[in-house]
Amino acid sequence: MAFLDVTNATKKFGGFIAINDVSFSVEKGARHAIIGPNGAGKTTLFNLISGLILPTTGSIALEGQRLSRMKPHEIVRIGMARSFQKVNVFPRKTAFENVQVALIANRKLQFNPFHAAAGLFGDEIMQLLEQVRLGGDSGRRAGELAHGKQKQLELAVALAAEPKILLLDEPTAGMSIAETLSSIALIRDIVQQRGITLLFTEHDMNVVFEIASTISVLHHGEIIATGLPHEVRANDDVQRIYLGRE
Amino acid sequence: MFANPMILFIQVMNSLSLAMNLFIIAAGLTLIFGVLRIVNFAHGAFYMVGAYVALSILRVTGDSNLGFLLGVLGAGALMGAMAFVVERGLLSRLYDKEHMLQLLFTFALVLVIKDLVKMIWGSGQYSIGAPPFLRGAVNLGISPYPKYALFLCVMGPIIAVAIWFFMERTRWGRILRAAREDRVMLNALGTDVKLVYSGVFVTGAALAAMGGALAAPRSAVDPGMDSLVIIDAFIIVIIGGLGSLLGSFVGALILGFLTVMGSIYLKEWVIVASYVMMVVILLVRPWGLFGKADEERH
Amino acid sequence: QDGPIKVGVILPMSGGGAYVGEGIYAGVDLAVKQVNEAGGVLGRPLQVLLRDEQLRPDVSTAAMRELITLEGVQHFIGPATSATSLANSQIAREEKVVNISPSAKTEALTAGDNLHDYIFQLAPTTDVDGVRTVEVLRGMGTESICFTGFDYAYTHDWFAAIRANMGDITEAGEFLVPMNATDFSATITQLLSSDCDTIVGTQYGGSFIAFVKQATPFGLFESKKVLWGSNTGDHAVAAALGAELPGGLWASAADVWYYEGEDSHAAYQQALAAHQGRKETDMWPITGYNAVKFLTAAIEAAGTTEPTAVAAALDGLTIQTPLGEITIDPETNRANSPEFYGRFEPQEGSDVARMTDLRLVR
Amino acid sequence: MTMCSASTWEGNEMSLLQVEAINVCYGLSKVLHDVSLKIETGELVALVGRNGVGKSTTMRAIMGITPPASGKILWKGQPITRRPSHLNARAGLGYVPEERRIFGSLTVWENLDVARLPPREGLEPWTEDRVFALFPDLERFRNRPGGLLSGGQQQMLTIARTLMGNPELILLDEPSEGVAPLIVAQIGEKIRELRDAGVSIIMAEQNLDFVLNLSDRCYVLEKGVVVYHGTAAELRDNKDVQNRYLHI
Amino acid sequence: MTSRPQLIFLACLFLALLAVPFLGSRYLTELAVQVMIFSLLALSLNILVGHIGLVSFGHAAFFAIGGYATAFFLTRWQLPLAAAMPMAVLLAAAFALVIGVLCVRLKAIYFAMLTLAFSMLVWGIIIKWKPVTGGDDGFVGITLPGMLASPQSFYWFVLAVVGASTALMWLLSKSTMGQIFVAIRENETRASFLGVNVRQMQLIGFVLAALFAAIAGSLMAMYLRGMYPQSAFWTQSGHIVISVLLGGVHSFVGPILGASLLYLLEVTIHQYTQYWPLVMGLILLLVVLVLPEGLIELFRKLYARLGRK
Ligand SMILES: Nc1ncnc2c1ncn2[C@@H]1O[C@H](COP(=O)(O)OP(=O)(O)OP(=O)(O)O)[C@@H](O)[C@H]1O
Ligand SMILES: Nc1ncnc2c1ncn2[C@@H]1O[C@H](COP(=O)(O)OP(=O)(O)OP(=O)(O)O)[C@@H](O)[C@H]1O
Ligand SMILES: [Mg+2]
Ligand SMILES: [Mg+2]
Repeated sequence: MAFLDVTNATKKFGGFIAINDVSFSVEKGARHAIIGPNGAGKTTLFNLISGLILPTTGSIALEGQRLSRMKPHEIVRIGMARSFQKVNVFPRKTAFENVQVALIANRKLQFNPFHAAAGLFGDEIMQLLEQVRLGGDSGRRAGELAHGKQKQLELAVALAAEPKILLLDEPTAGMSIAETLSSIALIRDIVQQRGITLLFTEHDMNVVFEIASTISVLHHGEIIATGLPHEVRANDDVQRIYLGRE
Repeated sequence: MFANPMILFIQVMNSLSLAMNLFIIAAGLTLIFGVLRIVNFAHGAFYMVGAYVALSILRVTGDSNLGFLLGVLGAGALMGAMAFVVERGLLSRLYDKEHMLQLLFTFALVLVIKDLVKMIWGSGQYSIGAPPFLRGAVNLGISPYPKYALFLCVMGPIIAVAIWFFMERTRWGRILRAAREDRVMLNALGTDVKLVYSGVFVTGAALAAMGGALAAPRSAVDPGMDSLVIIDAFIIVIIGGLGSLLGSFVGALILGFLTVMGSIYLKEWVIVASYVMMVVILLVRPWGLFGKADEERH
Repeated sequence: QDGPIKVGVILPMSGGGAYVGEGIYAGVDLAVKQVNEAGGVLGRPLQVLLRDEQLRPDVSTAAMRELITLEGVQHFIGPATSATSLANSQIAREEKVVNISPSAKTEALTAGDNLHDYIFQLAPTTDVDGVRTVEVLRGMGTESICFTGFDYAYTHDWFAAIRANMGDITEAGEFLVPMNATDFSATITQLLSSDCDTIVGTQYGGSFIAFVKQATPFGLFESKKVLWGSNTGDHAVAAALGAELPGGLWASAADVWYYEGEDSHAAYQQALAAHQGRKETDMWPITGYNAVKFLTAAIEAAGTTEPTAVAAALDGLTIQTPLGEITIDPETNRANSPEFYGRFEPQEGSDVARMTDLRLVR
Repeated sequence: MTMCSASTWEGNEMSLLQVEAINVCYGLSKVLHDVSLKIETGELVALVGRNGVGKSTTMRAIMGITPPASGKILWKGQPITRRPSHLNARAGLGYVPEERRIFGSLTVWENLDVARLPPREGLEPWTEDRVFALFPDLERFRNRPGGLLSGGQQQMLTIARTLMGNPELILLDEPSEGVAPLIVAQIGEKIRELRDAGVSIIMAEQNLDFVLNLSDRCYVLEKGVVVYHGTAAELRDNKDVQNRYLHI
Repeated sequence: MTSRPQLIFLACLFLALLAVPFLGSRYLTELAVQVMIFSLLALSLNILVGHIGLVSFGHAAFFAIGGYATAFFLTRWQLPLAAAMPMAVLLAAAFALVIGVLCVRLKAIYFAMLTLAFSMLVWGIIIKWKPVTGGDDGFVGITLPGMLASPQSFYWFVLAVVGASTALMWLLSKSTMGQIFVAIRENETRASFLGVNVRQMQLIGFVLAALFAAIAGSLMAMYLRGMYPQSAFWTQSGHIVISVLLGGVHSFVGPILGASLLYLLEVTIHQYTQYWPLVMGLILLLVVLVLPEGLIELFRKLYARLGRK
């Protein structure tokens, strides 16, 4: 039993098979990348794992515990956090509050109607924002941040949930080169320091090869290759259908 | 009652004509609701204005078939023109503001319109007769049945098909559906969204007014007529599913049958029947019968 | 204390009930004008403060309290309906102010616990109506009745009163619809297939009009005799329906402008016609008119505006009204107001039907 | 490093699009400061810069979605400042937003259909077939609601949709975001083809290789100000500017 | 809007209300009672609308249940106020729990309409259950405890209850729970992926809102000496929504401003013209067009100006 086990997962949308009998596992502490062409099913796979949608057949387990019938918030409770491909923040809340909400939920303070929220967890939040280079934007509304900065915020929010396993869907898409580089460093460092297991997708191969310890390639809803980064890079099929001339 | 097929037949006809009467009223609401996402409280007021305008036109033309036709069309035209002024002058300023402000706006509109109607036409009751060729009853073989009710049974589907065709089979309809989702983007793609919005609001208002004129021969024209229909219209639109025309049609049928059959079997308790039905439908289908879940992908 | 005597008038002035409020108010206004032109009461003019009750007890009580606390009003006319009158009567009791209800017909207003020294009911109650109605029904040759109407207090009370008095007349069924119903076709079909010769109904105002328009093409009025309550004899109803009003409909009204029985009535109608700018007036003004006349007579009699004294003066007070003498029973605080009963028939030279065989029932 | 002010660019000849010293505010905060740029017919101009420097805002201002508070925008010499965006679209501007803004409940085909505008003289008109030839993936999903497409598929649909308006100038905001490498390369080629067909393009992009390979000229923005401008080749060689405004 | 100016405003308001009975006008005292009750009602709805982002069109149901239950317990069962009022409020909360479980599964307008349907069911039952509710005539004649019989003492009672409720809601709005509520309004999906059980939190909010609405209803029944079916009708719910919108949903004090203005307008325009709907409609139109964020915007501008001086 690995840390995360996906066993024969299939997801059909109507007649369309988005995920086709996919099985793979991620070891504890691994940094596993899922790559593949657009529409391969990466986001769908993440949605299955994180409980947003239910698999048609198959099962998913975290540390042996079946996730398949759990609600997203229950899955989060047992230690999974995720970011989204399309930015998904609290638009009218400030960047500071966005992270704060994550911490409140994480510390189960949502049931307390008398615990004042103002400034709560201030240092912790600012530290996280600094790490994603949003220190200067902490007081701005998330919805008013530029697209790339919202992606950075997305990352901070996911990290604030203090997960055992982190799912990042194209974490650096839309980020500038500078931010991408620092995000790579941040993700790698935090994941290593805290012993977080990482599962991520990304189309920027620099990011993938910088971070990933193992890679799976998804194509038409099926895993066509899994291995160490250099193995996958050398795989002919991957070259042909995904990387193109490189 | 089932022992007597003739009575059953009449009650079924009663249900149908009520349903179509309700559908005609709700059609404009569906349209405005569906595209502009505005909960138009003023729909009932538009409906009432339509009936009053038709009344005034009929006073001029005298009681005739042509007069009735002019009354219905005139109600639609006049209400449409007023809606245009209101939309362009006031409502259009609110589209990119806080969404629920539009609710407040239509609420204010109800107050203003109702009082203006009272100032113009007074607080008394009036009546519009059915046009001469639709008076009395016609023999349906099994039993005689009021002509005007039959007329509504025909008008309902005609209006439904016309709107359906427009929405689902024309490019205009596609544009309306796109406008519902992202106004700014559609505008940037070359559609004059302001015009589209005006058009929808005007059409919806005109439909409401014509509904008022068409319903008048079965009801009174008085200052309370709006509040009697508005809630039924909302029930229909909601159980059918937001913005779904087919849904509204089916919703109207359900409410029509429920009201008629309910008043036979449930007697006065029919008062809660429509709400129980609404609760049940929404619990089983949270987006209404024909509504689509606002699914979002991330 | 000088200055005008303030009279609080609380009536429905907006929405579906506005026609009632405006009608009653016209009568109030006329009477107040007459009183003031004649030098006022105790040498002081009357001043009317009008508020809209919106047919809502919470609104009507709030208006009453506002008038009491802000304006110092001690005499009230209104509200128009049973529910609002009941609610306001509680305030009248608590605040010890005179409250004359011109039009509410509910028994409850002046029965049992609800009766107190400050509330006076001018309109005949449903019990009185019941007795009078059965009398009319007998005259119509009714043998069996179907009841229909809105499911609310007035309907239940009136029907109960009819049942209590109808003796050998049989009941063939009761078909109620909820308040606010707009479609009566199901009921109409049931009535048609029922085994009765007479229909007694209570839909009022716009709903009565709707009922008639939906029932006529079914031939309901040709196959049954019909008697309607809820002041359907009001000329406004006939005027609204015009030629669509079914001939032969029996109804009652507090007043009809074409009644020619008494000189006092003719004078009143003349004044009202001048006041409203039309000859064919509605029935509601008489109720407001009489209310003001009772109030002023009582103040005169008491020699003071002090509410307790005025209330005491109203007990057993008899005044001359356009419809003859009316007395308030000191025990029940109810007036013995008469009402017209008649049968609508089309009029030559007019679109608007009038009640014939008109009887002023006391 | 060259600082470019508006005056530098006031030539005699009329450019396709000229942006002259525009200032854009969101509420009280000003995010563009006297931004000037221009593009000639058939050119491919890139806007580069870090996150939040105002690239998208510049495009929205040109398109008329977020009108500038001051400054001028000229389209073929005619002022179009603060003109409603549907008129700009009809005049030949096409906008591909970074957030994609697909009409989720409309099918792929319907998304294309609502964006259809009359053909433009001198340009081969775009049809569904031509668009599908460009993005074969879309044809497969022609009847699928746009909202159900994958992120990258939506990106293609956004571009395709804009093409249906037969634009002469396309404002292309981060076209390579979320797109697989193979497709990025393909999109690059398509962009080049478009330009060769006479369509002008203003592109905002984070992928520097992509930018430098494709564009004729580049504007570098920093905090709402144009801080550098030059040809792609010049920028490629200018490590100073790259380090200062694009890298860490 | 930041907390400080709002707190200052609330404090000033409270001080002003403390002074009202000493002005010697019974009218003002009673008017203030009504304004306070309607403000409380609007505030309670804003827990749903402003915080959680659910617009209920059936909020009046809980107002009515609170009112009718208080009336019933006080008058029919002759319970002391200290028992009648809490029982009425708990009863409403229990109703809210049942209705809420079913309603919070729905989104946006469907939620609005389902709550409307439930409230109309409550209305229908009130109309038909004559022995308990008085039917369409309403529950007339409540026996008030002697110590509340005078307008003065009733005023102090209402001020205390409304003040305490407002303080509680203020704390709630500034608490971690309030922060999560707002997060749910902003983005349900994101909130659930932070480990928040969205349905559960919405239900908590729904019940809390109903609870405070029931307190308002209870006070209103005592003030009116009766309770009437119109209080459960959908127009009453609409009225509450309108007050909240008029004031502005994204602040704590907005609903207070909205409810107060709406009620004061209704009462005062009545006194001058029978065309009050027209005047009121025009004023509302003006507010909507000039202050699209609600009255709170005016407040904000005033504060900004004062701050600058
Ligand atoms: N709800 C749905 N209904 C129908 N089809 C869907 C649905 N969700 C996704 N799909 C389809 O499933 C396929 C996989 O989509 P998915 O979003 O998982 O791709 P992806 O690998 O994340 O792609 P990208 O790299 O472009 O983000 C796509 O073809 C998409 O159109
Ligand atoms: N709706 C808005 N309200 C307020 N400020 C905004 C809004 N949209 C953008 N901004 C601000 O304007 C500035 C420029 O944003 P813009 O989106 O143009 O940047 P960008 O260069 O496109 O960044 P990215 O590469 O991340 O997309 C940013 O500081 C951003 O926070
Ligand atoms: Mg994806
Ligand atoms: Mg951008």
